Amino acid sequence: MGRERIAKRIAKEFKDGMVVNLGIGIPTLSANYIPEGMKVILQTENGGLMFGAAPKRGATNPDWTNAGTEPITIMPGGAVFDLATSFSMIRGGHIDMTVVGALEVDQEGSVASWKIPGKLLTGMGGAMDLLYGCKRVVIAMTHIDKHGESKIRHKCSLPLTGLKVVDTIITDKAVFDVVENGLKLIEIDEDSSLDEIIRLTEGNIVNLDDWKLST
Amino acid sequence: MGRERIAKRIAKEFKDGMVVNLGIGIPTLSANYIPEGMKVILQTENGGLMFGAAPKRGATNPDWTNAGTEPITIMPGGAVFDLATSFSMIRGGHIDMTVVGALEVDQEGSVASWKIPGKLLTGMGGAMDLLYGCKRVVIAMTHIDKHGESKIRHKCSLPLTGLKVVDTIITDKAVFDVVENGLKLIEIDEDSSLDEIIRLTEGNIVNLDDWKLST
Amino acid sequence: MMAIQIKPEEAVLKIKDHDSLMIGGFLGAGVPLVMIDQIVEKNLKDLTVISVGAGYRGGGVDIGKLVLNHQIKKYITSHVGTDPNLIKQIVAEEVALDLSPMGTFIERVRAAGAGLGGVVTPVGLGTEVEEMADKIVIDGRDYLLFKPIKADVAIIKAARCDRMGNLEYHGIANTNPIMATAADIVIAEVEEIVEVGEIKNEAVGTAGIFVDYYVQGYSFEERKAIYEDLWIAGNKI
Amino acid sequence: MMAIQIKPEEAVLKIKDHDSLMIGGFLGAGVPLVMIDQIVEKNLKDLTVISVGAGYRGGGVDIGKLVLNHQIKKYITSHVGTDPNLIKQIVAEEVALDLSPMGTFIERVRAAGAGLGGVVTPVGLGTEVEEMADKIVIDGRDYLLFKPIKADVAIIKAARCDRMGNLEYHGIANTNPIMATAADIVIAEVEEIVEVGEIKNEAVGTAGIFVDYYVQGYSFEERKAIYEDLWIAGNKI
Repeated sequence: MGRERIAKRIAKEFKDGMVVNLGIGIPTLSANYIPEGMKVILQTENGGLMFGAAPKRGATNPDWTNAGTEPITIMPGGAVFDLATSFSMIRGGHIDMTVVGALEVDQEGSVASWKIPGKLLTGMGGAMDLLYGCKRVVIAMTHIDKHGESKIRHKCSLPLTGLKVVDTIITDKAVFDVVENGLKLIEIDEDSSLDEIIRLTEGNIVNLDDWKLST
Repeated sequence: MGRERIAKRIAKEFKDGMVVNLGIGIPTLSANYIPEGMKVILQTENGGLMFGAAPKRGATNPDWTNAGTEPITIMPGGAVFDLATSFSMIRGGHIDMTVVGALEVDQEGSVASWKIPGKLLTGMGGAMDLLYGCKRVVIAMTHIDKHGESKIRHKCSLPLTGLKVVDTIITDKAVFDVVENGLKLIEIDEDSSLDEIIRLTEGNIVNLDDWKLST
Repeated sequence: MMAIQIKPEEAVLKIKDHDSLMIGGFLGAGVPLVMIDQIVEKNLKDLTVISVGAGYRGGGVDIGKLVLNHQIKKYITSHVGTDPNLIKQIVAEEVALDLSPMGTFIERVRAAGAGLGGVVTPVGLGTEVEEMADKIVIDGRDYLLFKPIKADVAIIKAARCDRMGNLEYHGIANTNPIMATAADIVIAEVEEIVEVGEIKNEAVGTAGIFVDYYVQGYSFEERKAIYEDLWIAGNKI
Repeated sequence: MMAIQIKPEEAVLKIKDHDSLMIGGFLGAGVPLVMIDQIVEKNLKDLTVISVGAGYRGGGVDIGKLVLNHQIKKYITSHVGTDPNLIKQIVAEEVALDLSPMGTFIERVRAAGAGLGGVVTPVGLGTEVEEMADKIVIDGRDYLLFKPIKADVAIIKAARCDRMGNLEYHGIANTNPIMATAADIVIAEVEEIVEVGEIKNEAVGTAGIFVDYYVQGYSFEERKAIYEDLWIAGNKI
């Protein structure tokens, strides 16, 4: 399954000293692949900076949790704060990168992740703030849905979480940057091929010339 | 001079547990007359609650100052906070009473205190926030100016600090409440008289029947 | 007036049927557990609950108890995904839902407490959120204008409280300090009540002037046990 | 990027002529004294200074030195009453003045740092302040709409700083934590630099991610001596 593969690929986006907010699911997994010696400052939108690995039983702290109300640790040099401060940090452009999942992304960089009319009703939570406010938005998701359809669309069909906000798309098969008139292919997974990417990507790929094979 | 007299009279407005912001000058003096055993929580708009008497030389703290950058002490049970928090407290209606000086007040409860065109140019500072946000606004000032003119006017002639915001006016000669159509005389100082008050008050006094002599 | 200590069963009497009720915490974390249990026991009805999200994942815990007991008529929030029971009631139109993005939600609560007339934010432009707000233009750029959110009563959770009602938070304080400013009556549930002076001036997260009543809640060790049980049950630790 | 320690004389090179410069503090208190002296020495020109008020009463101290040295072309503030020299330059139209009420001023700075599009406040309605803002109506009530205030550089003052740039404030932090969020480059002047972990998570007033550079300022004892001298000279103690 591609979860670990996507998580590993996300980790290649990290740079030393970067402040990053990771969405739940695959993006959070990527924290396990932060390169040794690199300091990535993880923000959790409920109000913490510099959180680390989950604690063991008996060593948890009910006041140290992530946005999924799972137990976390906060490392030396970390900070805790209230929710207004946290979202000021997010909306004000003080987070270098967010990596979040999505139901669909389109070639204009719009993303749908919070609602399927008549089916999925959860509320947008902090997703819209993250997509709008973070300096760089990376979408991490499987390339196709369970019906085999491309999740990278000409135009999102579901209600948007953010309009024209995405910088980079990382899937289990490829990596794209959202550029002027569509998508620029950056990387193809070693188990995939250019043919497959073209076949499984509905959105317009405007630059097919600069990609490399990921390892 | 009436400064101490006004300050003493202001102190009669204090109630146990009240949160009060005192303007510089005479209002601040009134803190010396808080009745024994009564707990009045003083707020300073630069960011403190529960400040106490000025410290002695050698015992000052450069991080404990009032809005006039004078040294203060902060008592047990006090709190310090940033300026946005302080003015949220003020504007949000969390201060029970403010007592401030003025150049003019009028019978509608408007007050002028921050600007004399061509003469006094300081900026409004926190005065407008205090007048707007505090639950009760008390103006403390001398009854007449140095030319012998009433500072309690039909209508303020100077640029306003607040429009229709005043509840009570305390001078060296009398106390008024601002009511529906003008001023209600509450108290006359023992060294003054009804005749003098009527003569020295330009603003409309609509209720002359309920006053008492202050002691 | 000075904050006073009362028992949880007295504090709950400050809340009435049909009240708007802010509940501090974040999807189950940092929530006033004892006060919520009191509200269930008292069987208060038709509450408008204002909370950044629903209760702990799966439902039936903390705020989820109010859901199971059908005490909520309206939910003002940014996220209900953690409580399937609440979602069912929303779909059945038993509970009305009023959504805004999380950062906007908390800023609206702050605005109410801070005497501001609204929140001007770009978040949600180009999405359905536009229908939840007015659009205004500043310097040629679009923004959404949201109204403040205030409540009749707020129940919040802090670590420690002194006899003047000053609150100290430990760890992530989440919505609690903001909600403390935005309700007519504020009830703080704390782990420990200490004498005045024991909380450092700098450590006061909510000044006592915001707090009307404080109640003794679970101790830190008791809360730790409660959450460890939840986390063990959910395979989180 | 991680905050780094540099010398004050290096830090001042981050500020250029014509820059907008936020200066933390409050009418002389809690001000970055060493950085201000550096700006005087470097003789930077045509600065737009953004500060909640002028310098210490009487002028010539802290920000007042920039005034005496004619380095300011515009002053964005809520109060200049403490510095007669600044008032003279304003009257002579050497310095442009941009006023807003104090609570509005700091909320405008916060809005810039928090990604909000404006500040909606009732303060100043019915006064000349109406001319400084747009008027908007929400639910039939008038409000004033002010724009955010941001800066090229902010110089702020905190008590302690760790090697990640996390700042701890002691006593009244005033404008410093807010200004730390609202400038492209943030330089923090501190009394003491400590190792990571020495500042408790809860005591971090400004997270290191907001700070670009930190410099060693006066120690607490040195500051205390400076302010006691001012207070003795002014008959305050």
